[in-house]
Amino acid sequence: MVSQSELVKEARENGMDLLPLDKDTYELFFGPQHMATENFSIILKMDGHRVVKAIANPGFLHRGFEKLAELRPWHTNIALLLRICVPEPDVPEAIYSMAVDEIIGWELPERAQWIRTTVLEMARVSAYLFWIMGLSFKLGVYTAGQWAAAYRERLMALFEQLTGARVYHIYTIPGGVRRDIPNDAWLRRLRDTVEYIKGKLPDFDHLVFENYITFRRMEGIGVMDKKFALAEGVTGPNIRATGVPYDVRRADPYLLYPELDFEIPVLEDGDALARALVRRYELEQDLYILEQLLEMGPPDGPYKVQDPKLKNLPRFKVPAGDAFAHVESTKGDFGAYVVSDGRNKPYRVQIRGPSIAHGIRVLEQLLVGARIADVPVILMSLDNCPPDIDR
Amino acid sequence: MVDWRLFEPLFDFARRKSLWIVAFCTGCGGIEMPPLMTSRYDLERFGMMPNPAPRMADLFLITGYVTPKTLKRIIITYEMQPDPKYVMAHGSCPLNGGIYWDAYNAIKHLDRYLPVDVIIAGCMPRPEAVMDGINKIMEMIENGTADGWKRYKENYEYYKKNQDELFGEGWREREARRWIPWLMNRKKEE
Amino acid sequence: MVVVVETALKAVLILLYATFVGFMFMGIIRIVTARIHRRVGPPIYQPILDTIKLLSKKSNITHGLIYDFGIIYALGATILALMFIPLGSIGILRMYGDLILITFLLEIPMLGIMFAAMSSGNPWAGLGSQRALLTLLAIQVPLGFAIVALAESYGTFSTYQIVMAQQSMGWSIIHLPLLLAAVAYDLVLQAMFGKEPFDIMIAPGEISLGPMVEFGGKHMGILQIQHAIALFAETLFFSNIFLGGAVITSFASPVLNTLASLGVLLIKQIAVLMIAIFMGAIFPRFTIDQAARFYWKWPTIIAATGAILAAL
Amino acid sequence: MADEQEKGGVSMREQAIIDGILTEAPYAEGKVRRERRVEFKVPADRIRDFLKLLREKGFELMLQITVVDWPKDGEYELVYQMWSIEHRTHAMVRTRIPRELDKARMPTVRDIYPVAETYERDAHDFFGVYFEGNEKMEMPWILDDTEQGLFPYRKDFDMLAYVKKKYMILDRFDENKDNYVI
Repeated sequence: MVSQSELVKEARENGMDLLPLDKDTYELFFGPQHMATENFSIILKMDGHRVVKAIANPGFLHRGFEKLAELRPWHTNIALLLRICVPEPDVPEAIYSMAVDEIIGWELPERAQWIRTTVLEMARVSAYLFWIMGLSFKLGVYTAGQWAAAYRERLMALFEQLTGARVYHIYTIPGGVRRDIPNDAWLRRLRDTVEYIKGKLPDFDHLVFENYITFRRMEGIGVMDKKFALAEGVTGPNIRATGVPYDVRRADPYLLYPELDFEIPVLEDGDALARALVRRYELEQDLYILEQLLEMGPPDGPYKVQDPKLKNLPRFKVPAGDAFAHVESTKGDFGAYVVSDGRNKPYRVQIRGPSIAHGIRVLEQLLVGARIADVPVILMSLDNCPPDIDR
Repeated sequence: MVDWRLFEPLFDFARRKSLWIVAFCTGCGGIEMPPLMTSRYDLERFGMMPNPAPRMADLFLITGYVTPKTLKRIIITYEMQPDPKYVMAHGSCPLNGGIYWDAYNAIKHLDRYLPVDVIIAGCMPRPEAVMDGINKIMEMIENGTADGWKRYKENYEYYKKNQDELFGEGWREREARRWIPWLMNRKKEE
Repeated sequence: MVVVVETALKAVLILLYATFVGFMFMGIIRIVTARIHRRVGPPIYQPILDTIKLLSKKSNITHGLIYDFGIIYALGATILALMFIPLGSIGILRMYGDLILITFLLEIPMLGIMFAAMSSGNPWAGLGSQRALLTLLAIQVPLGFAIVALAESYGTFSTYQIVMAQQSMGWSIIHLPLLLAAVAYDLVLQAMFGKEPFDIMIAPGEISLGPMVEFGGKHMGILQIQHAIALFAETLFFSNIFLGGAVITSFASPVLNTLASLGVLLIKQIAVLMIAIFMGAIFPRFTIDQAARFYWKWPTIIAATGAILAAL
Repeated sequence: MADEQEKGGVSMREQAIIDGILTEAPYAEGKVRRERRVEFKVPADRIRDFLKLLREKGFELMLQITVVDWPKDGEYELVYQMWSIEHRTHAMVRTRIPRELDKARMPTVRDIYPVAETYERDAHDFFGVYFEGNEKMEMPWILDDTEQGLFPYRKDFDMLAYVKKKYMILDRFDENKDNYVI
């Protein structure tokens, strides 16, 4: 049994200048052991309930991917790089594969493009459901969160049937995808799942997005305007909530998106509520895109490039060159810059996660003056994803 | 004074049936916690629930790889828990580095720095595997072999030596004081 | 002498019954919430297991005398409040059971918990204690008006006489002024139970359990027992003053009468509990200032209208 | 690469953008990689002027500052990844600086693109490029203090040996093997 006075004495002997820092402020470690931050730490200088100063402290998930990728063959890196964005692991696969395809100059067969687009959209839907779960847990309406996680499980099952894995499906490889769609029953199940989730959206509206208390909680919290957002490199739904209609799927079309019809929801007032509602509308749009893809149906043909280089993957070489590819993830503009020097390993892989812009400077500036109760709401409304900051 | 040893079987039953988890997702495996807690695989059936406060938690889930920066927090959080406490590690990364076997920033052998009771294989372990590991740790509590907290007390010098070799001496004070200059804007003077 | 022994026996029996039923209530809360979440949920005796586990843990740090005293203070206050509330036809101090006294005793456990939390020196606990204080402050106003409405319409402050009066003139909530008072009081109960949208003092996602963050092991176990008794006492108080209590004299033997009245009370208490659970399942959490503004607005207006109507 | 240049040849829109910029920046050279991808080469000392110009020309978003280590040239290559919303074009601004740690210095651009502060901290932490004028250079970033000053993303950082020393792993890996598959 150690009494507190002894602890204080010991601390003073060790020279720890104890808090409060100033006359009337104190230091608060928000995370990493906290329910609202998944292994990401914010050091807050608090004055009562108000945040005076915030410092984001990333790096708890750093594994040095960009170094490891230089030591592994091209295709092995797929199994590595997808761990950069845990909620939607298909996005790093896709950007890396697109960059490699561009360096080699491969034209993907249509079936591969269809499968990639479908997988990306499924990943978006599941990531948005996961985000709804997080937001409602932070807001305290646990019912919606539980339901969202349960609906996400249906997509997980579909992923498992398609790729063989629940979360880390190492599926999108340079030159197509790893294996073909199992059968038509999978397509039917996907259609049923899309219909099911579409039918469940009103529940979320009643519980979260149209709730009086949610409006009171999120209105006018963490406001950023267009100029600020552009200067800070904000992308994705966060910048669309400030009135900038920037969506990579439209601005820099890839895969099948030029042929698909969908809207880009844009709201003007860039507060937490606007960001949340933009995500809510985008979930609807993604379900609509999936419906269109299912209407289109997978075109016939090979599901990956017919190339003898793909026979011996460890010796798979890529001509010298570099390429930048980016896709629209639920977090924002997710880009990869790949440099090759003609060997069987990449020379340099740089992954650009959107959260490196959202999670550091934007967060630090939005948190100043917020109440402690708003900190988790602002975090969730920015949809900050620590793994792609740390990489 | 009552001899509490008489009640040990009851206590063990209670400890087995109500394992509270520290809400600390240290890696990829954190993505499988929500499915485990929610209605697909409902862990609350076994009386488990995530707990924001380490003071009242029993089970520490090391979900995935551990970086040194996280390991410092893990150790501090682990020492905050009251005895008896149990540690369960997800996946092959805490066991031997797994896919990060040559990464400079991922712990290779977690059991050098903390006593681990159960390690689940796989990358990443499916929820069924996690539930299997939880059943295993329940059995170990029942037959009294989940004694990591005792081992930590007995071999504290060994663990402390490894921790200090990894982080350098006096890392706790350094961690506690690191951000104060930046919060006080005292960087200029120092 | 015999009276003393009999009273002590009664007190112990009431305490045991209240604790057991309170734990059952906690289990019911968890199960019903799980069913709303479309889960299976824990067994109903789960809170008892949690408490045994917590009591069996070894606390490896203490924070001084107040840290231990606050917990005991909270538990004692709750038990005292329980003794004042008439439980059917039995009750130790029910004759002296004053509305204001009981309301006060039902609130001061929070003060004890706050003593302990503050003395732990944890910033989260400090934040949570500030929130708890503000919540207490916020619920005073509607609570006071509800009490005034009751006292006005019945002309007495004694809970027991209110229960007796309800036997003749029907439940309180069938009269409009008291119905308004009951609505206000139920909104206040939501904060007393610590359920959404007023679980502001223990907001797991925001301040990680607030005052409870430092309590581990035995302290938390005692707090669980206190929570169970408090659940029982609050629901009992509500069903006594608004839902007509239970005084059953239809049977010949007093034992049967007592059991029947306990059963009736149990049904009413579970009804009160269900309302709280359903409200908590569908609402997000207010921030503390919004909660205070809410309490000082709608429940106050409702309760004040009830009081005025009762006074007319 | 060949077909990309063909594609670049037919895309007049990008050529117009490049001409519009190069008329005001004669020190830079630019070329079209392909549709919606352009590329500039800028001397390191003029980078601030050039990025100011790019910002006026409508490249509002800075996506990343990528450092590529070329030991055989003894140079770092800094690639500023820019995106223009109105032109819908991605621009790479390449510049080269010596890779010796004392000479690897760049002027900061955080007053032009505030978000660049974060990217510069990233580059400084992993490569040791020092950006003058960015007072958050010494602020702790991703790396822990055991790796501070090692700059692990440099090509001459022997990761395997460092890992064995740091984590006390038995010597069961063969460094000489050029191409190991896990």
